[in-house]
Amino acid sequence: KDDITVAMQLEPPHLDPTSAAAQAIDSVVYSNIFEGLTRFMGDGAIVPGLAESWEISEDGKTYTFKLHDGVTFHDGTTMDGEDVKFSLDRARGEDSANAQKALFAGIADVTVVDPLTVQVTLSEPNGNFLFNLAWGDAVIVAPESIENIKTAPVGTGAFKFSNWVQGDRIDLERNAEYWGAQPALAKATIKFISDPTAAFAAVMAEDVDVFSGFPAPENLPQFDADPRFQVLVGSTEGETILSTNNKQPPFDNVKVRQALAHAIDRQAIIDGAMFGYGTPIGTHFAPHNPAYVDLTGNSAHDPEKAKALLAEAGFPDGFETTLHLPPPSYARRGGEIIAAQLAAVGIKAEITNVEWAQWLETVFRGKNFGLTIVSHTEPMDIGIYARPEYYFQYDNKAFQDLMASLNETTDPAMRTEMLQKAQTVISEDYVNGYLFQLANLGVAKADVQGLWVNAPTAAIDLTGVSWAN
Amino acid sequence: MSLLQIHSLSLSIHAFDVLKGVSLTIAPGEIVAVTGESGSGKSMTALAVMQLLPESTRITGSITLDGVDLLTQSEAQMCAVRGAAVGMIFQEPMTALNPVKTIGDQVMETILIHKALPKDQALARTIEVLDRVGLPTDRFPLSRFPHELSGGQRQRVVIAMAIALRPKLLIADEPTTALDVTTQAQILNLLKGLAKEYGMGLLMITHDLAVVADMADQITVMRHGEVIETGATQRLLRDMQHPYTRMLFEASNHQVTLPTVQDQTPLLTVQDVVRDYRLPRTKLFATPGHHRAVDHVSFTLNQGERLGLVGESGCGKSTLTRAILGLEPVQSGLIQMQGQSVFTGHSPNLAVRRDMQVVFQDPFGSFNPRHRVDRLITEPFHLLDTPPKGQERSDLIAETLLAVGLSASDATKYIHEFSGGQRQRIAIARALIIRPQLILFDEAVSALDVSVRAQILDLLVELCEAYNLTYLFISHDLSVVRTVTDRVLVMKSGQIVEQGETEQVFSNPQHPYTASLIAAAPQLPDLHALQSEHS
Amino acid sequence: MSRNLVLGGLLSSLVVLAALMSFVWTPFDYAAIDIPNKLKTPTGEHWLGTDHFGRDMMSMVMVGARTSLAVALVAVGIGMGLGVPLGLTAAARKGSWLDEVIMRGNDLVFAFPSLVIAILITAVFGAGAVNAIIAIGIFNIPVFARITRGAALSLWEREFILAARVAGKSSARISAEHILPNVMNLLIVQGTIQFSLGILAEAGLSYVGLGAQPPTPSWGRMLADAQTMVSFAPHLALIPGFAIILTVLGLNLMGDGLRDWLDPRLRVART
Amino acid sequence: MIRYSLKRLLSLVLSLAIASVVIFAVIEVAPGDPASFMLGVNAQEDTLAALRAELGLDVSKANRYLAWVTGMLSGDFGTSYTYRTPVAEMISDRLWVSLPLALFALALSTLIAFPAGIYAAARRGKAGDMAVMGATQLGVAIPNFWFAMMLVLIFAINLRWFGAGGFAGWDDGLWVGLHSLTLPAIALALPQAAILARVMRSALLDILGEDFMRTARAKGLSRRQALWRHGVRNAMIPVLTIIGLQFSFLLAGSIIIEQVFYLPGLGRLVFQAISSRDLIVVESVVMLLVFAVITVNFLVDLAYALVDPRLRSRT
Ligand SMILES: Nc1ncnc2c1ncn2[C@@H]1O[C@H](COP(=O)(O)OP(=O)(O)OP(=O)(O)O)[C@@H](O)[C@H]1O
Ligand SMILES: Nc1ncnc2c1ncn2[C@@H]1O[C@H](COP(=O)(O)OP(=O)(O)OP(=O)(O)O)[C@@H](O)[C@H]1O
Ligand SMILES: [Mg+2]
Ligand SMILES: [Mg+2]
Repeated sequence: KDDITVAMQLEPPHLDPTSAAAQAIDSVVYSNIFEGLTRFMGDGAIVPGLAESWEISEDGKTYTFKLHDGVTFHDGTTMDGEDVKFSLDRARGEDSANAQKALFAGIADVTVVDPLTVQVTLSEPNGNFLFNLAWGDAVIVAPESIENIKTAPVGTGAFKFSNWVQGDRIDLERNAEYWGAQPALAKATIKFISDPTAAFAAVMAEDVDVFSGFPAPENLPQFDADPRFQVLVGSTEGETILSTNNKQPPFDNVKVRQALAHAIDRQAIIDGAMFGYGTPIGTHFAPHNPAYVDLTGNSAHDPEKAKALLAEAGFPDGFETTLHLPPPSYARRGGEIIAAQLAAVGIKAEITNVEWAQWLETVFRGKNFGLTIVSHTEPMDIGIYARPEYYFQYDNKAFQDLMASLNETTDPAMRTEMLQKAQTVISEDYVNGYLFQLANLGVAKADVQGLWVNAPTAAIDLTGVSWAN
Repeated sequence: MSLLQIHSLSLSIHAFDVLKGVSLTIAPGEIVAVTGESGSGKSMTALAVMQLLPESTRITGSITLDGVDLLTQSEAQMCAVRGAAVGMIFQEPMTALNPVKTIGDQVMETILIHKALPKDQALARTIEVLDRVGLPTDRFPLSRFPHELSGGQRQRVVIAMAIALRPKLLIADEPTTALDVTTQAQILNLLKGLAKEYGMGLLMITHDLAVVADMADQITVMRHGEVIETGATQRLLRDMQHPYTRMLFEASNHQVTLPTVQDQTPLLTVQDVVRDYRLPRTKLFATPGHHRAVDHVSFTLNQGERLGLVGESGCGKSTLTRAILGLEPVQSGLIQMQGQSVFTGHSPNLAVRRDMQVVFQDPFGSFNPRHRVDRLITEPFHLLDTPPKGQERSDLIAETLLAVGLSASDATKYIHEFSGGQRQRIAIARALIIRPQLILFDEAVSALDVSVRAQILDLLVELCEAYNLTYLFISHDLSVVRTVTDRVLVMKSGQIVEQGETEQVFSNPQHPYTASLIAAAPQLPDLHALQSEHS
Repeated sequence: MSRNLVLGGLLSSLVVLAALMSFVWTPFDYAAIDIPNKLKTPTGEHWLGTDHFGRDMMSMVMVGARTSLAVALVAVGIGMGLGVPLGLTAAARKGSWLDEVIMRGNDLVFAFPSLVIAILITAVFGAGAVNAIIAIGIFNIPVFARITRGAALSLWEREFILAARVAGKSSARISAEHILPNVMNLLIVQGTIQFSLGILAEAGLSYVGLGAQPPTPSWGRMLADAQTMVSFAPHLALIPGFAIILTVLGLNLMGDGLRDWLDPRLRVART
Repeated sequence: MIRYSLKRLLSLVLSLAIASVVIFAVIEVAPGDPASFMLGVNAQEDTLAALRAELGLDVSKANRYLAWVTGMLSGDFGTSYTYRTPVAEMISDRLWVSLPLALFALALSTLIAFPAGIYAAARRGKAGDMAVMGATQLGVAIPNFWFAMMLVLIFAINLRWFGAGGFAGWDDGLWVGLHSLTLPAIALALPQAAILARVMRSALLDILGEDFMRTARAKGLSRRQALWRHGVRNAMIPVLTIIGLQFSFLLAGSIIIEQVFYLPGLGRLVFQAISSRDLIVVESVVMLLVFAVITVNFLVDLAYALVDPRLRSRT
C-alpha cells in the first residue's frame, strides 16, 4: 500500500506559506511541497535543507550557503542561487505580504556568487538566523511559478501538488524527480475535518488513516484501547497561557497578577480541558527545551494565598473582569474552569467567546480585554515579552536589555544562562498565568510509521512516512 | 309500485336524536317535496338515503330502493348505487364542484366510475347531458373550469353529473336557494322536465313553500326530525291537518299593515351617484378597468317613508347601502341627509352618521362573539358627543331590548345564547338605540326561517307605530318588500330602472325587467281561496 | 379537552416547573466544577450524573430549562409584539402602499436564510443570550404579521366589523377592539408553535456556540460539549437531548390540542 | 398569467436590490479585519497595509458596494480574500454538493411525507393516524444535529454501512456520490418529512370537508377514490408552499449538518467565511441564497397556477 489519507482540522486558506500566518498552510506544504535552506526535523533539530552546507564569517554577519546540485522545481525549472535571492528578497521587500517579515529584518543583502552559492549579509549578528530560515515562511520559491502559488504551488519537495477540492481535501503525489531519497508514499490525500465529532467518527470508521492534531483529547483513550489504532502524544511549541492585560487596572498591580497565578489550579485545567494531555509550565518556555527551568513552584495552587494577596492589593472582595476565549477547545474549556477557579477567590470573570478575527481585532490589536487564554505556538518566542506594545503590554526595561544582548550572543552556554534568567524574570513578575505546554496529539492506523510525534513547527511531514507491511 | 320507501327511519348522532320515525315514499316520475324549517332534519333524511352520514351516526328503520334495503348494503355496494341509481344535487353550486378539474372531466367521471360506458361513448353521453341541462358544448366547451361559469351554470353542471346515468331517483337538497329568482325558475323547470322525461323519482328538499306548492306532486312537512304531515299537494294545501303546517304556510305569506305616513319632507336625497370598483389591470401598463356597481342612481326618501329596493344578486344594492352610510367614497354624485353630505373630504361625516343605522343580513356574523349584548347594542354610542352613562345607560338598554321583544336581563348574555330570530332583534335594537332618523335594512330577514321572519316583520310594524320609523328596506324577496314598504325602487346592473308606489309597481310593472322579476318569483297559491273553494 | 392538550400541558408545565424551581433550589451549584468527579453516570448523589467538568447534570438541566424558555419566550414576545401590530395595520389598510410595504418586508425577511443571519448577527454583535433572542425574534416577526393579517382580513369582511364602522369607529380602534380579540386564539396556538421552534433554534445556536455564554448552562451547548463523548459517556448527550425533545414535543402537543380546543370548527367531524 | 409573472418579477428584482443593501450593511459592520486575520499575530503594519491594498479593502464602503453589485450583475462575484480564488468558482464548486444534497433530501422528505400524510388523513382518528402523527410530532421535536450525531454513531461507526462523512465527488459515478450524501440527506429529510406530512394531512382534511368531496361521494366514488382523484391535487397548494420553503431551508440551513458530516457545501463555506472575515464570500453566498429563496417562491407561485386553474386565468 503506498497511498495514505491524512486528516487535519483546519483547511488552509491557500497554499502559499510565505504570505499568510495560517498554520494549516505549513501543515500541508512544509517539507512535502516546499523546502527552505534549512529545515526542522521531527525532534526540533535544525538540519541542512536545500543548502548542502554553509559557512559563517568570524563576525557572525555573513552566511555563505552551498546549494544542492540538481534540484529542480515541480515544473521542471532548476533551483539555483537566483531563486534563493528571489525568495529572500521577496520576503523582506517593501510590499512583502510575509506574515513573519520580522524574521528577515536583519538581512542587509543577498548576493548570488555562482548558481550554487549564495551569500547572505546581516546587519547585526543573529544567533537565530539558521533557525529562522527553517520556518515555513522562509521556503524557496521560483519567480516562474510565483503567480499561481496560492492555488497551484510549485516547490522542490518530495511531493507534487495535484488537486484541491476546496472545503474537502488536497491531493499530493510523489515527485519522481526529487533530489533526495524517494518517499515511500506514491499518493497522499489531506482531508479537512473541523468538527471534533466528525473527526472521531472519521477515524473510527477508518475513513482516514492518520489524524494529525486530533481535536478531541477525550477520545484518545478509546483509540489507545483499540488495536486498530495508535495514539501519538508529543509536544508542541505552544505555551498555553492566561494572558493578562498588564496595563489595565487592576492587573497593573503585580500583587493582583500573583493572586491570579495562585488562584489557578493547572492540573485541574489539564485534566478537565485536555483530559490529562499537556505539561504544566511556570513560565513562557517549552519544557522540552534544554534551557527550560521548572518555575511552576512560583505559582502553586493556593486560593488562600490568592485571597490574601488580593486583600493586600486592596481588593478584599475581589473584582470583575472579562475573559475572552478564542475557538480552540483548550481555551473554551480551560476558560470555563479558570472562571470557576477565579470565582473561588472572588474574581468574577465574565466569559466572552470570540472568533479569531474578533480576537485579533479586540484583544490583540485593540488591547481591549482583561484576560484571555491563548496558546503561543511560535517556537522560541520569549522575545515577545521585550515588546511593550505586544498585546499583554509588559514593559520591563531590564528584560528588554536582556533580550537585546541575547540576540547578539552566539555562545551556547551564555545563551542558556540568559534564557533561564529571562524565564525567571517573567515568572516572578507574574506577567501572565502560565498554564501548560500544548500537547501534539495524533491518531493513526497501527501500521503507519514515520510520523512526527512532536511538532517543532506546524507540519505533516510525509517524506518519511510508510506502511509497515 | 314505489321506487323509494323510507320506513320509520330514526337516526341519532352522538346520542342526539336527529330523525324520529321518518316514513316517506316516492313513485317513479313523482316529485316529492320535503319541507320544514331549518334543522328539521331534511338534509339528514336525504343523506341517509345516500348513506353519506357523518361518522358515529346510529340509524334504525329501513330505506328500500327498488326492493333493496339500502341500510343493509355494504359500502362497496352503496358506491355502485350512488351516482348510478341515485343522483344527488346540493345547495351550494359555488363549492360543489372540484375547482381544479374541468367540467367535462367531472361529468364524465360519473359515467366512468361506474364503468357504465366505454370511454368514447362516455364522452358522447357527457356532451349529451350537458346539452340537456342547457350547456351546449359549442358555447360551453368541456375544457371549462368551474370558476369560469356562473352560479346557475355550475348548478346545471352538478345536475348533469347527477343525471348522467339516468338514475331512478334524484335527490335535490335546496338546489336553488343560492340562486337568483330568474335562475331559480330555470333550474326548477329543468328539474321538473327531467323528472318527467326520464321517469325519475325526484326527492326535492326546500324550505320555500312557494316552490313546493309549484313543483311537487307530494308534500312532506318535517319538524324536529319528525314527519308531521304528508299528502298529495293539492289535497294538503286544501285541508292542512296539522297546526304547524298551517302556521308555516301562513307565515310564508305573512302580510302586515303599515301605519300611514303623514309627514312628507325629504330626509335623504341621493343624486346621480356613481360607484366604480377598480378592476385589476389586464396588461402591465394599461390603465385599469372599472366595474360600475352603482350607475347614476338618484332618489329621495321622505321623513317617515318606508322605501324598498329590489333587484337580483350583484346588482349593486349593498354597494349603494355602503355609500349611503358613508363607509365608502363615491366617484360622483351627492348623498345628503337633511341637506348635509354624508361624506366630507376623505372621511364620513359623523354628525350625519348618527342619524342613520343599519341592520345586516347575517344574524350570526353581525356580532362580535366576544362581547355581551349590552356592549353590542351600545356600540353606536360611539357616535354621540355625550353618550349616556350609568343608570341612564342601563335604562336605555332595557327599554330598547323590551321594544324589540327581548327582556332587560338579556343584556348580560353572549350572542351565542340566542336564536337567529333573537339575534336579528338584537341587531334591530342596536340600530334603534340612538334613535336614528333612518334605518337601512340590508336583506335583514333573508336568512331567517319563515316563522321567525313573520315575527320580525310584525316587530317592524310595531316599531313604525311606536317610533315613526323611516327606513330603506333592501331585499331580493319581492313578497316581503311588497308588504313592508310604501314605495319601491327596482335596480338592475347598478341602475334604477323603475320606481313608484309599491302596489302600483307590483300589480302593474312598467319596465320589462320588473315584469320578468315578478313573473319568475314562485307564488304561493292563495290558500284561503283554495280552502274556501273546497268547503 | 383532548389527550394532546393534557399530555402537552403536563410535559410543558413539568419543564416550566423545573425552570422556576431552579431559581430557589438546585441539587448542586450548577457552575461548581469538580474535576475529580467528572463523567459520573447517574448515582444517588448526582441524579443525572456529572459532566466533563464534574458539574451536576440535574442542576444544569434545570437551569438550562430556564435559559431555553427565557430565550424562546422573549423571542416569541418580540415576534408577537412587532408582528401582530404590523399584521393588524396591513389588514386595516388592505391594498394600500403601507400594506404592500409591510408584506414585501415580510417576504424579504423570510427570504433570508435564518440560521446564516443568526450566525452573522452573533458574529457582528457577539455571542450571547440577548443577541440570540434578537436573531430568533426577528424571524418571528413576519410569521406573526402574516398570520395576523390573514385572519384579520377575513374578519374585516364580517358584518360585525361593518357594524362597528357604522358606529363611526376608526380602523385602529376596530383593530384593537374587535379584530385583536378574535385573532387571539390563533395567535396563542401559533405562539406555542413558535415557542417550540424558538427552543429548537436556541439549541441550534448554542450548539454552534452562539447562544448563552458559559457558565450559564444551555441545552444546546451541553449537547455540543457532549458530542465527542457520546461514545463513552452517552448520558451527557442523551439528557439534554431528551430535555429538548420533551419540551418541544410538549409544546407542540399543547399547540395541537389548543387548536382543536379553541377552534370549534374542527371539533365536529364533517363527512 | 403573463402580467402576473411580470409583476412578480418586478417585485423580485426590487427585493433583491433591497436585500443586497441589507446584506452589505450587516456584514460590513462585523468587527474583524480580513487582512489581520490572514497575517496573524506577528504581522507588521506595513505588511497589513500592503495586503489590504491588494484585497481592495482600502477604498470607501460605498465604492466597494457599487463594485460588488455591478460585478455581480456581470457575473463576477469578486475574489475571495482568504482563498484568493474567484468567488463564483468557489460557489459553483460548493453548489455541486449543496444542490444535490438539498434535492436528495427534498426527494426523500417528499417520498416519505406524501404517503404518510395521505395515509393519516385517510384514517383520520384511527390507530394508523395516531401512529403517523405521533411519529411526526417526534420528528419535529428532534433537533436535526442530534439526529445526525445518532446516525453517524449507528450507521457509520457501529454498522459501518456508510462513511462517517465527507463527499466522494461525482467523478466516480452518480452512485458513489449519492452514497456519500445518504446519511446527511436522511438527517436533513426526516424532520422536514415530519413537517410536510403534517401539512399534507391537514390540507387533505380541509379538502375532505369541502362540498365537492361530498359531490364526488354522491357520484359513487369510494372514500379512497374521492381522496385520490379530488383531494390530493387540491391539497397541493399548501403543500407546494411548504416544499418551496423547505427547499430554500435545505439549501441554506444545512450548515450544521454539513459540519457534522464535513461536507464541502455552501453552508460550511459561509460558516468558514464568516469566521475568517472573508466578507465578499459571505456577502455573495447570502445574496445567492436570498436569490434562490426568492426565485423558488416565484417558481412555486407559478406552480400554483399549474395546479389551480383559478390562478391561471387571473390575467
Ligand atoms: N354532523 C352533525 N353532527 C351532529 N349533528 C348534526 C350534524 N349535522 C346536522 N346535525 C343536526 O341534525 C339536525 C338536522 O339537520 P339537517 O341538516 O338535516 O337540517 P335541515 O332540515 O336540512 O336544515 P336546513 O334547512 O338548515 O338545511 C340539526 O339539528 C343539526 O343540528
Ligand atoms: N370590493 C369590491 N371590489 C370589486 N367589485 C365589487 C366589490 N364589492 C362589490 N363588487 C361588485 O359590485 C357589484 C355590486 O355588488 P353588491 O354587493 O352591491 O351587490 P348586491 O346587489 O348587494 O348583491 P347581493 O344581493 O348578492 O348582496 C357586484 O358585481 C360585485 O361583484
Ligand atoms: Mg339542509
Ligand atoms: Mg348585498
